[in-house]
Amino acid sequence: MATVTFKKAQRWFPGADKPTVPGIDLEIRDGELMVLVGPSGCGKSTTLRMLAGLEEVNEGKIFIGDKDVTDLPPKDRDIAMVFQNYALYPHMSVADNMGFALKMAKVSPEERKRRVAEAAEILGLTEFLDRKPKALSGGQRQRVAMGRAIVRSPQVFCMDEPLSNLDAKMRVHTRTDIAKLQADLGVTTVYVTHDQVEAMTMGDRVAVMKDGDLQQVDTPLNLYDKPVNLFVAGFIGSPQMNLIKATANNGQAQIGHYQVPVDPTAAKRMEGNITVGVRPESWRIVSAEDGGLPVKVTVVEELGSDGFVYGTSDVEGTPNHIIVRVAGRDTVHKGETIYVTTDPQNVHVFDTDTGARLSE
Amino acid sequence: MATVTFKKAQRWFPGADKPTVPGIDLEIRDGELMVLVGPSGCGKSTTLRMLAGLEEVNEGKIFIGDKDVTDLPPKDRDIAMVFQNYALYPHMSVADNMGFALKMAKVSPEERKRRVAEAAEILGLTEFLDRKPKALSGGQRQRVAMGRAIVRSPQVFCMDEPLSNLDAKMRVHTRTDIAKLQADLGVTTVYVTHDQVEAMTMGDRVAVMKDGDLQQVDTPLNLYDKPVNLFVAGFIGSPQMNLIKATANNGQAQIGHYQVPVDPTAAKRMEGNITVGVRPESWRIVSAEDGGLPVKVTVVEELGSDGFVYGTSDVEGTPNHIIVRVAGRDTVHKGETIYVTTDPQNVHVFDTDTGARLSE
Amino acid sequence: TLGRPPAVLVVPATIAAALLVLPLVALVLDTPWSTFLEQLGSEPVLEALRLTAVASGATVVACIVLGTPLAWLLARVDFRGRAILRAAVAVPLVLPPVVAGVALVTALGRNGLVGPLLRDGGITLPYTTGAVVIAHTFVSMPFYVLSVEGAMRSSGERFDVVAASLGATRWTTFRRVTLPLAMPGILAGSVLAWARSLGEFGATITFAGNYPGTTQTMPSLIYTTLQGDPALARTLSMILLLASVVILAALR
Amino acid sequence: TLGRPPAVLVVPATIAAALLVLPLVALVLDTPWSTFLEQLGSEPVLEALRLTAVASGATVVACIVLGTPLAWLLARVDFRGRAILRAAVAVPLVLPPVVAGVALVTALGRNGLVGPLLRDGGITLPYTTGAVVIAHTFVSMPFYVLSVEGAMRSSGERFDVVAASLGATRWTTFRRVTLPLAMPGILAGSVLAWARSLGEFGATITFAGNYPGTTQTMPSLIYTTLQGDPALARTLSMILLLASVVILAALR
Repeated sequence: MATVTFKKAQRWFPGADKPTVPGIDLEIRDGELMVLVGPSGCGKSTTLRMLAGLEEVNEGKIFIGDKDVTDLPPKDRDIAMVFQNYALYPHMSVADNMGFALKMAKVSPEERKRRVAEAAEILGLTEFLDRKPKALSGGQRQRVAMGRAIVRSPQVFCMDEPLSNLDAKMRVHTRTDIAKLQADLGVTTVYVTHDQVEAMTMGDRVAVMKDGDLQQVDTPLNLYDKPVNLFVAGFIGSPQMNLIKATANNGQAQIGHYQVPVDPTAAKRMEGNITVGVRPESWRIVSAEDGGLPVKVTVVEELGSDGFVYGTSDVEGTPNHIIVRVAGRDTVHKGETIYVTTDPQNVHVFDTDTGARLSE
Repeated sequence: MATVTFKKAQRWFPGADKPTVPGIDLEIRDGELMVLVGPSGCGKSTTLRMLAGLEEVNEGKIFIGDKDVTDLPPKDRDIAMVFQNYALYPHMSVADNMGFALKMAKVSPEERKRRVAEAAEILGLTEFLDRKPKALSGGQRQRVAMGRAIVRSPQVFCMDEPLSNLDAKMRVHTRTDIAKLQADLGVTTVYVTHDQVEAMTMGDRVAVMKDGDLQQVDTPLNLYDKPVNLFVAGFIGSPQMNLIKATANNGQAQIGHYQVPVDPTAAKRMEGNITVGVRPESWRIVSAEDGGLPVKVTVVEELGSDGFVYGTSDVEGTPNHIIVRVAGRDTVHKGETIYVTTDPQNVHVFDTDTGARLSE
Repeated sequence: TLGRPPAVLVVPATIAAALLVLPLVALVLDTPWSTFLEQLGSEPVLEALRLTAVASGATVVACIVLGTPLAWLLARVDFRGRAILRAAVAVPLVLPPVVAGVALVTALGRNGLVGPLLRDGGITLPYTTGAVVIAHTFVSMPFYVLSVEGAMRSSGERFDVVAASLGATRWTTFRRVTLPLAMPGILAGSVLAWARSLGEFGATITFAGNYPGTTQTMPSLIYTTLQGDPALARTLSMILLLASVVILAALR
Repeated sequence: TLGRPPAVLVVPATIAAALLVLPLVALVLDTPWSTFLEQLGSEPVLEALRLTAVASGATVVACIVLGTPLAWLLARVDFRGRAILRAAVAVPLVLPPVVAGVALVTALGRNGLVGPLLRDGGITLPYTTGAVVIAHTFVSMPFYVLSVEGAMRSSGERFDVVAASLGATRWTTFRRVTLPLAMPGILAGSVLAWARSLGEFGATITFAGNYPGTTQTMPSLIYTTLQGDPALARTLSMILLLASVVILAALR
């Protein structure tokens, strides 16, 4: 177990006109589960592969604990990888797959058997130890891949989208299993995903990446409550935060005739073109007289537990798509116009040009 | 536009030991969006392909309006299919793809151009008409596939998982677009998906299938509120309904020491082994003295808008996994034991052996 | 970045590479380049070149005209005996060329199975240019059919299904959808068939013989020339080696 | 259920199928089955059979021992000139066999590029069984290497990457992971190489000649026999046809 430190680590693929990862600075604490999240092509996998030794580091350094691993081959880094497609060895039994690292380390067969059995017990794989991977379900394969990594007792787990080959229900189930297991084992873990729900639910902290650069490294709830810029605001949360163009004038934010309530910090800082962000669950439906933002309802989605109202708010010729989460049933219908408002503490104000957060 | 009627339509693949669809009876109303949903292999796609004429009907009949189409080849059924992978013709421009059906129908080039332009306008594809499909994004391709079907002005749209090739965010966006478009056009639509969220949000009515048989055909909210059996109860809703084994005794349902509040109908009907279903959002957290069901918390997921508490309730030696949706933040922590209860109208009681619903 | 490749693998790999590359290098080095064009002017060489061009061209045309429908049938129509037919079509792929020649003689030769029938119709095949084309088509068509069938299968039936649901007949679907989508396979298959035809030796010499002007294609001429005039044989070989390189480039 | 296949496709497909199947059927029908085993007992036939077995066996061994490392190098190691080497390895696939023979003569013949070197070392190749094996290996190895390389590429580097991250050296990874996963490709490649070797005619007769007992393999014997004893030629052809069918079955 150890910390992981990236010091301006750069990866520039030969022949590319710019680096995939220009230079990442990131400290991961001992025992922490750090999630790297971002859209495809943002450099999150490349960053993980640099840590694992599968990609060259062109500049900068990477440390595991106090040890500089920048130029070590993968086999000497004391890490274990779990891949999206698991890459279980189809010609080996589950037990041999899980014991592979111990065999490489020349651990005695008895000791190997003991440690494999131990891990299989934790993962509920005991009865499958003699099977070949192809005789397992997707979820079981995923656990074997986890087991193969656990048995090594590495200093760091590197997980590259380990849930993306599972179906939706299995994914929900497995992500809680992995989070629990990681917390129990206390092994420092770097987890890569493109799915913000996984990032939110699993990470002790989450690093949001875009175009090779870190945008924000924070706890899931801080990312949700205080996104530092427009990208993070739009990326975290589903359905996505309503982001609406507005104009700032003497500490007032206007969307057409609707005056957005903003916090004092934002009121002081904002100027010219701003973007106002409100999460779907932060809207309140008010009556027309209360002067809310008018929204013409185009679709109402009833999920049973919640409802989402999709509509457009026609302001200054540019229609804004608005999503409102409603608790009750059958309260809003297609074609109606509803009026919504919110409270200052739920409004995120951003500078439209720089994307930077202006609210507190 | 027309109704669609399946009359004991059967599909038995040559060489299979049982029919994939033993005999389906289903009436779809004029202009309705009917979703067929179920796990993979439940026969939903086969049912759709029978309607489209891509699978032989071994017994029974299928009508579109009053016309018996059971033995007609696909080209004479006046339907249009939209596939999961779109199957756009890579060697044709977007305009030629969309106009393909009109060309087959020997519509004049001017008329063809007009109708393609019209559909492109609706779908926001006007500027892409001269491009080849490979120059489009996933979402745009999906819309071209929709456009190719719309231009035909068929009596029935047949859609086979048209969103499953899109990423999560795009999918949320596109499903509201399709639902809106279908409502505007008013064309009877049969929509196949394995995703219960799509089914809930898009269907006027939803037909839940399992092993080739219809389980329940109802509106989304009725499926959510009154599932007719254990399968539907577990399939609809995410995270899934808590289904807990219990024993009925003189109108009382017991889970260990916890007495589940049940409605009078269920109280009268239930007997012996029953299964009690409670949706995650229907639990209330109460104090230990109030005699709720004790749940030991293993994982807390904070999604920002909601939180989910995962835990186990150890009853009679068999641990039940319990999921509770909580509104507040930071109220429940890993390792704690919380007590939860609910109200009779939120409790679904099922016969464990037959799976049938016993509640009202 | 997985580490240096071990010598126990690099050494045999180098030997293998040398074995495959060295003869080609030797041929290029030893070709009499100074008299290259001059040598090509002689009558038998020109005749062989012409015959090779005609035979391989006719072979490719035969493959396209006859092989495309066969590939479609194998890829798209579910009929009894399809598996057997597909296997039978593949047999000439692994059949020794000389055996292919013997089989052709047995079927179409003067005393063969249908040879007398053809003769009664006024057609004599053996030892004619027609025999060369048939021999080439027999050995080349399987490459073409498997390539096109593969392309049609990989593009998948879903494109056809969409066309049918949009009102197209089967023939229209073939012309407007299946054929354009299989075009890469058709091109690759044609190049493969042409390559196979260009180098054909065993089946041709067995079934059609080695007569200058009617059945002596380039490989037969090279074989004939090697003992008497090795320099000319190398020149002619060089031409076919260049053609092979062009073919490989076209296949990429 | 998309409708009946149109005649305009079925008719040419039938002609193509007939052209490919008829000669095989004729060969089966015209083989003198009553004297089949008896004919196999003659000395030249036994010698040719023995030589074919030895040459094709040695070829397969050479392919496995030398070709597997080459395939690994092409699939897994990123070195300068890899693309060129991969193209060069594929050349013998499309090279006419006679040209392969000429290239081998030019490289290894008495007056060839390295022939004198070999002779100084006491090795004479042309017109020996060794020459047969080298000719067969030259034309067969590309099939083997491409098959194994394809298998190694399709199983993908991720298996190797996992092994490396679990502490395995490159050689251990090759033995324990890469090789077992490529086994289907190794088997298929061996069968392909064996098939190619079994039917080899052009390169062998050009480079090694056609001497009973030392270089006369089955195809050469069949070619030699056809004029004088067509019945025997058909019997021998039938053996190779059966071998081809077995090979095709093994490849499925």
